[in-house]
Amino acid sequence: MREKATTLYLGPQHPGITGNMMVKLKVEGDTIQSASTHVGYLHRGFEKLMERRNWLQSFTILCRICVPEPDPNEENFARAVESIEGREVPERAKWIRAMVLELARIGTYLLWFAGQSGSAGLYTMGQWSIGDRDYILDLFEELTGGRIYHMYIWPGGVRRDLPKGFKDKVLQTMDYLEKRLVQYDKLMFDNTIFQKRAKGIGWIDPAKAIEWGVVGAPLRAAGIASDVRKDDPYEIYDKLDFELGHATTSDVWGRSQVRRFEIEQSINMVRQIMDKMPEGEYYNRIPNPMKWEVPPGEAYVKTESARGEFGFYVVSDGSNKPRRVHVKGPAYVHAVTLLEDLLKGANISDVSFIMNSLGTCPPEIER
Amino acid sequence: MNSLLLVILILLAGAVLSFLANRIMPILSGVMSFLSIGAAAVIFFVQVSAADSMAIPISGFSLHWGINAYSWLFGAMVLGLSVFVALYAIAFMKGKDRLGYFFFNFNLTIMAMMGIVFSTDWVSLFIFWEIMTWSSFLIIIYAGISEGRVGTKYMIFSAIGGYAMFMAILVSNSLLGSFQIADLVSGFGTLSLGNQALIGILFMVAFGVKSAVMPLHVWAPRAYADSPMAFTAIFSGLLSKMGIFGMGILMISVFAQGTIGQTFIFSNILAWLGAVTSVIATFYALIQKDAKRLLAYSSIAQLGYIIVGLAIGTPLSIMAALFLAVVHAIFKGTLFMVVGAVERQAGTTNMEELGALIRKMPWTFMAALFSIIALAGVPPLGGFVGKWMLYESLITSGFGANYFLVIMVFLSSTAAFLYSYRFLFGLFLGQEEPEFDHVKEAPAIMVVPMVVLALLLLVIGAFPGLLFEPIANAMAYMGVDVNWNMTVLSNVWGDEVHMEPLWTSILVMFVIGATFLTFKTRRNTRYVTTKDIHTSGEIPEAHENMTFSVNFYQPFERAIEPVMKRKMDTYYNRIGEGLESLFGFARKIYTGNGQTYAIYVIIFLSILILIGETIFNK
Amino acid sequence: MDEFWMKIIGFVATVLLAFVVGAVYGGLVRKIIARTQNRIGPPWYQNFIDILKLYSKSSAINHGFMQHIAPAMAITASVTVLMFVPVLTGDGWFPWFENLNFKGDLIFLVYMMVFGSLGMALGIGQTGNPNAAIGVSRGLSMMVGYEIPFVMALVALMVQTETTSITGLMEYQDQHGWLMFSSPFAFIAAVMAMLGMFHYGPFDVAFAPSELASGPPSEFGGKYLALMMTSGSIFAFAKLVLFVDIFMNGASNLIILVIKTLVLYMIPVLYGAVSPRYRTEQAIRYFWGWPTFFGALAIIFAIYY
Amino acid sequence: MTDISLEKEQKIADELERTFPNLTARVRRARRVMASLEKELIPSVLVHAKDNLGFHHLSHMSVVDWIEDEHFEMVYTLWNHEKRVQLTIKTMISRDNATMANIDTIWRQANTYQREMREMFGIEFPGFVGEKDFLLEDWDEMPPMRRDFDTMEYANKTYFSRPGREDAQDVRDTISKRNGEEVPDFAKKYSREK
Amino acid sequence: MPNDKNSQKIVDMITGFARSNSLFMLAYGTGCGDIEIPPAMTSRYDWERFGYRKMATPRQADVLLISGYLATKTLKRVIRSYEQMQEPKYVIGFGSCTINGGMYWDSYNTINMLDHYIPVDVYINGCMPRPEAVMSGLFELQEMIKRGDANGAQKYRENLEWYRANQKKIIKNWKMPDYNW
Repeated sequence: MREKATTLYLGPQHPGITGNMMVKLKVEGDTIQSASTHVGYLHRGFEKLMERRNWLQSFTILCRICVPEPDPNEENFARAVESIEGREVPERAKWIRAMVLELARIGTYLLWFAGQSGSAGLYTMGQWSIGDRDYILDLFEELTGGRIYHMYIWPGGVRRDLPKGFKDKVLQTMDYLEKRLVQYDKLMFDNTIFQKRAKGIGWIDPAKAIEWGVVGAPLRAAGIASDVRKDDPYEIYDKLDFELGHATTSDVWGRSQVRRFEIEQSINMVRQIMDKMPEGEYYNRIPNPMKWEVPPGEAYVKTESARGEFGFYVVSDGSNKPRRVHVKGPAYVHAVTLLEDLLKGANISDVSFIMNSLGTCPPEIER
Repeated sequence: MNSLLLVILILLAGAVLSFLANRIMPILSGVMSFLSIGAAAVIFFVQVSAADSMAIPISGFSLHWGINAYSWLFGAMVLGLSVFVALYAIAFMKGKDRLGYFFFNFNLTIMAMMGIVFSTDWVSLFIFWEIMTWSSFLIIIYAGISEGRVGTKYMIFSAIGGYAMFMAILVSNSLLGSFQIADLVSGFGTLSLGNQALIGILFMVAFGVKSAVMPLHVWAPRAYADSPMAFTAIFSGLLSKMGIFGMGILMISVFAQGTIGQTFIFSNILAWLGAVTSVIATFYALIQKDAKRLLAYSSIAQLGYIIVGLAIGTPLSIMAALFLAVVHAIFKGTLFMVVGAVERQAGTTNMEELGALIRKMPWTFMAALFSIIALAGVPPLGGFVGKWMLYESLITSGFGANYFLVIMVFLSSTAAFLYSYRFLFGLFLGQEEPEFDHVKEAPAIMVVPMVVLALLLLVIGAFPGLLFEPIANAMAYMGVDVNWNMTVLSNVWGDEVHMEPLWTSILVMFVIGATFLTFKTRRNTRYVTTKDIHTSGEIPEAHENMTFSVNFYQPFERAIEPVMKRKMDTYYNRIGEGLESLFGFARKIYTGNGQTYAIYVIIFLSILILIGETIFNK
Repeated sequence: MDEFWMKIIGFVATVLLAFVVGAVYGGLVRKIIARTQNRIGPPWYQNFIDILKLYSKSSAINHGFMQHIAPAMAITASVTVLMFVPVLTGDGWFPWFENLNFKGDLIFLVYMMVFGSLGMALGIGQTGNPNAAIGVSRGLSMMVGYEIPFVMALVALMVQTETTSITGLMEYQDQHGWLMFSSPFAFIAAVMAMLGMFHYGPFDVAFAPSELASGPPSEFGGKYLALMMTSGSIFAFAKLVLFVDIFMNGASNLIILVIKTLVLYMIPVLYGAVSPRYRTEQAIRYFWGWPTFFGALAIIFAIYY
Repeated sequence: MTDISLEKEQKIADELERTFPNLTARVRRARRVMASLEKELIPSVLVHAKDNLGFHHLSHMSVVDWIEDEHFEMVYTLWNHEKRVQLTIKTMISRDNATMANIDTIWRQANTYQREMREMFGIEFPGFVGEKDFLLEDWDEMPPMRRDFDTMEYANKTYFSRPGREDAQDVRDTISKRNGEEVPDFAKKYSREK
Repeated sequence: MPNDKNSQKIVDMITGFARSNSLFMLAYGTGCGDIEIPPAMTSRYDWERFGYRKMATPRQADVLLISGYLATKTLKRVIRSYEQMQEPKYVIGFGSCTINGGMYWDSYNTINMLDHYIPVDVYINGCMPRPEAVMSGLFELQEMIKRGDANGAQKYRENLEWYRANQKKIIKNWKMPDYNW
């Protein structure tokens, strides 16, 4: 006897899924009775591979953990190693790191615009914002040599200093993006159809949000001002002036609003950074990278990535290889238990919409 | 012997014989029924002519029978479809018990319908009407008393209808001094407006119950769905047409004589009732999960169109209504037979469970496909012709409210695509399920009637003139003149649709397309099972259901939610509950036993006769 | 006999013209959408290459008879609809186009348009793909939505002009000017319904890739998809010509025809390029809101015209 | 953040030590408190921290394989949103027949972590419901994250490997010769053969 | 004349032109390489210029773009998707990891050599290959199609047993429908 509910496989080979994962839906009519997330399609065993690589080699594979936004990985790991070793980071390096992180955040938000609007059928928005994201990638390419994977932030600082004239280019790009934001508003955020689609969809109970492990923009959209940059400031974020996105609707619309606000804030932050960045050393050189040993210790460090709190748990046993690296991305909670909860009773039309609003990124779930 | 009497007697004899034959051999009883209906049909089509008439004197009063072009149309419809259904019923009912009971009532119903058609006075019409009601009631409870007390509901509404008709007959008799239908037609104009309205409303209630007009439709869905399918084909296809038959007499000829005919209000209310019936019934049809009930609601909706057509009263609209009545009898009869075949072969008609019967029952599918296309009114099949005439008649009628009526009708018939597709998809398409692997095509004796009727729809689509001719004759008898052409549809503005070039075009293109598809890389075209589908790269497990069949039209349901919140049934139930508590003792009467009901029916009949006698002797 | 062959030539020529124009429009649409998206976009003849490529696919699968003939049903409906829509009027450059067209009736056309969808829906149903079935359920539901305002507009036109045939409407327009202006509410209602009819813009929920993968045609590939795309091109053209005929008095030569249809086509295309999609019930409610209101207004307008 | 008074951190540590006598807590630095105790008390400590101390957010949950000492170290990281303090709770469990209390009744999201730990380390959580396969599919070897699992050996055994070049020579010249292109000047300075 | 060599040549040329200028890619982001596909698709690089397009289901797609490493769990889905595609069909290995495992050469969960499991027509190296590289790989594929060299599907059909053996070595629970080409 077959089941009553129809099984729908959303993914892995499906245009509606973010990346390579699968959400198995049981639907009756177009109402979802239950959903279960299946991951593992991208599992590479990073944590195992890092046990076989020395500290510096680990950086080359680390950044591949979350593809849309690789920099928080590097920064996190570098900071964890520094915190275990007690290594000082030059002031300028901290500023450069913050700049890289904010640029990465802008890029990720632009990519998210594409995902969120594309899942609602507004493809023009995606075309524009991904095209604009390329300008950020160009900056990265000039700074680090790579478009996507940078391997730029190292323990002890960053790999290179800013190239000549880079500051102007960054500021120009920021000005350009700020102008574009107005057009995004017209196309997406002021669009009544988009608002009709987004309002009231994917509601997270604000009273339960923290307990369910919601972090990042979804949590701020629930009216809880929580951001690692404010709560547990790292690098130089306590010296920057910025506000957090805020919404109380706790639905897809609220999350869009939060992100829309924060991309503006990030642009401002990049400007502040370029303004206040001190001169000086950018790299506190580590002795011999191949034989570099880190004293025993452990650290749990976290960054506010574009999707929320991104944590690294690093344990060293005193050898030249990490004992254990455990990565916890926000999607680890968002895309599994939270998504399964939110999809119960939702409409089929909204699956991909809700998924995008939570900032699902499968590679960080399975690593 | 008079051929009219012969038809009735043969049918009656068939009823008795099939009842007796059951004692000898169950299958014989179906055969007897089929043979008698066949013989009656032969006599009807060969012997019966417009000149036939007869009178049966009963205690100083005589029952008058006759035949005219209008009643010939309905008589032909009844016997024409009944032959096929009776043939189908032989195989369908095989192996069931109490066949004698079933076929006795089956034949009796058909006899009663023929009697109604033959009657030229109200009394004999009323008698046959009641016989029809009882015999059909007995078949509804053939399967036993179901939980919804379907039979009771049907009986209550039929009784209301019966009393209404009885009252109407008495009133008209006391006013005009005659039971003859013709006398009512000629004398109607002389009555006062109040009396016209009284008679009209009473008759309308009587006929409206049988043709399931909006507030009186409550009995129909369950009654259609719970009877054996072989009978439902008759029930929905023909029995409901008796209501249309009566309404036709009233709307076309009676009302046209009276002032009420000119006031528009009466016919307009009826037309809107018909349209609302069809819209609401369509909405209900598309949320059903049982194919039988889907078709039952669909029947109500289709009868709604016919009523709209009759009520509008222009020549084209009456033609459309009569055309639709005939075509509806054919395709709905076929569809109920299809569902019966599926039920017999697969054991269920639940569209959420069934699926992919197309490969196992291809002929049944073909019959279903043709009937559904006709039902949906898609060209080039017969249903389209009727729909087209209905729309054109509404648009060309030149009356403002009718333009919105056409939108209502259109809404209902567009929404009919939804349930049409749901029906085909739920039963015949979708995923192949291992639990239905054993299903085989129905026996030939069931397939042949279905396929023949389906092909008939095709022929009617190409040559609607075949049907126009008898309809035009009937209308001419009723005093409405129409022009008709063999393959051209036309309205009063002079716009035409030519069916022949349409057919040619469709046929040519279809053949070209199909040929191309078949021969282009034929060697490399492969058939795969329905398990080999795009499932995002995953391989579904065996227990997982890959057919989307539950709540198929949920988005649409959400859109029409405000309309669907209120259900007429609940109002009646509330009234019923109130009455029940008031008359607690009345519950004792409803024993739930068919035979007790039969006794009530007989008592009811004798009371009626007593009342009648007292009035006749006045 | 000559007349007969002339008709056959005209038949082939009309179908070819419809296919070519339809496919070019398809390419242009892709180009124009690309332009709104800051892209160059594919060449205007890209749709021809796509269709040719699909025809040249060497293998194909099907799930049964119904799926096999479904594209044939679709193309039958497209071509038949085209046959009943006067492509060119008056003394055009190509005299065949005029003679060929049967006197089309609007109610008939509305129903004929459904024939192909029904055929496709049956074929899609046989594939047993749940995504495809959901797409069909959505598409049919939405069809009930947009057909209502569309038919209201048509009824208004018919009432106003006292004819139900397209040629009749065009004769009326010859004397009284374009119906677009003399029956403005009907035009508004029809154009709003047209947005849904072309499945662009906010009304593409039946084909929503992020929800249903390819939606209804999920299991159709190779020659089946090619025939579907061919039929789609012809059908799009036929629909546009129908709109031009009933609201803009047709076209007397090809250039005017192309201009008029292209202008009309741009409405759903450009609206679609900047709109996210409605959910199904939202779309139905949309069609039963303003468009239906305008349709009712049009009928009232026509009664007192 | 110049004013580093560890007052609130110390208060939390004291409170924990008072409630659970076996627990040792220490303040590591600003906003970091660490506690460790035996595994039986973990659920009650977590419930206490969540309900009474305001640590509503389960930041992270991890396990470290100390194969030399024959045990796993379980690490729970909690975060207090009001006081902005991170509490790390640790415990040791035996490596053979590793079992740990199931805490997905306290935090739902622990379900995911525990599924991963069961799959990757072979730790059992009595009374825990969750689909067996999480990241891997039909895995029948030793749980891969245990330190005694040799991923390279497994990869060599299971997958094909493309033989590399024996010599470590620079291939740019070969490629440029094959395509008939000049090596651009800026590229030459990276060449290994100067 | 269909048997005539020259006319066959012309037919081949036309089909080659059509096939090479209308490449429908299966929307399947198998690995991290998928992050460079959106830029290639969108306004900066705009691959629709060349007739490339993403298609949602394998029935309609011509090209399977393996964007990066394949975890064994994904390999099964990739094989399934590949077998559902209709001929002629092509595979592009995208990124170093498809060639020799790349930086995951010693991982327990990723395959190292893609062409041992499905036939690869074009490899694009780099980690991650830039959009220009992706498009250059596609141009190469176009050339191969025009020349008639892109016959991976034929290779797969002829050596199915070898491919199956390799696939089954990794995929333990083999419950796939038969391959029908």
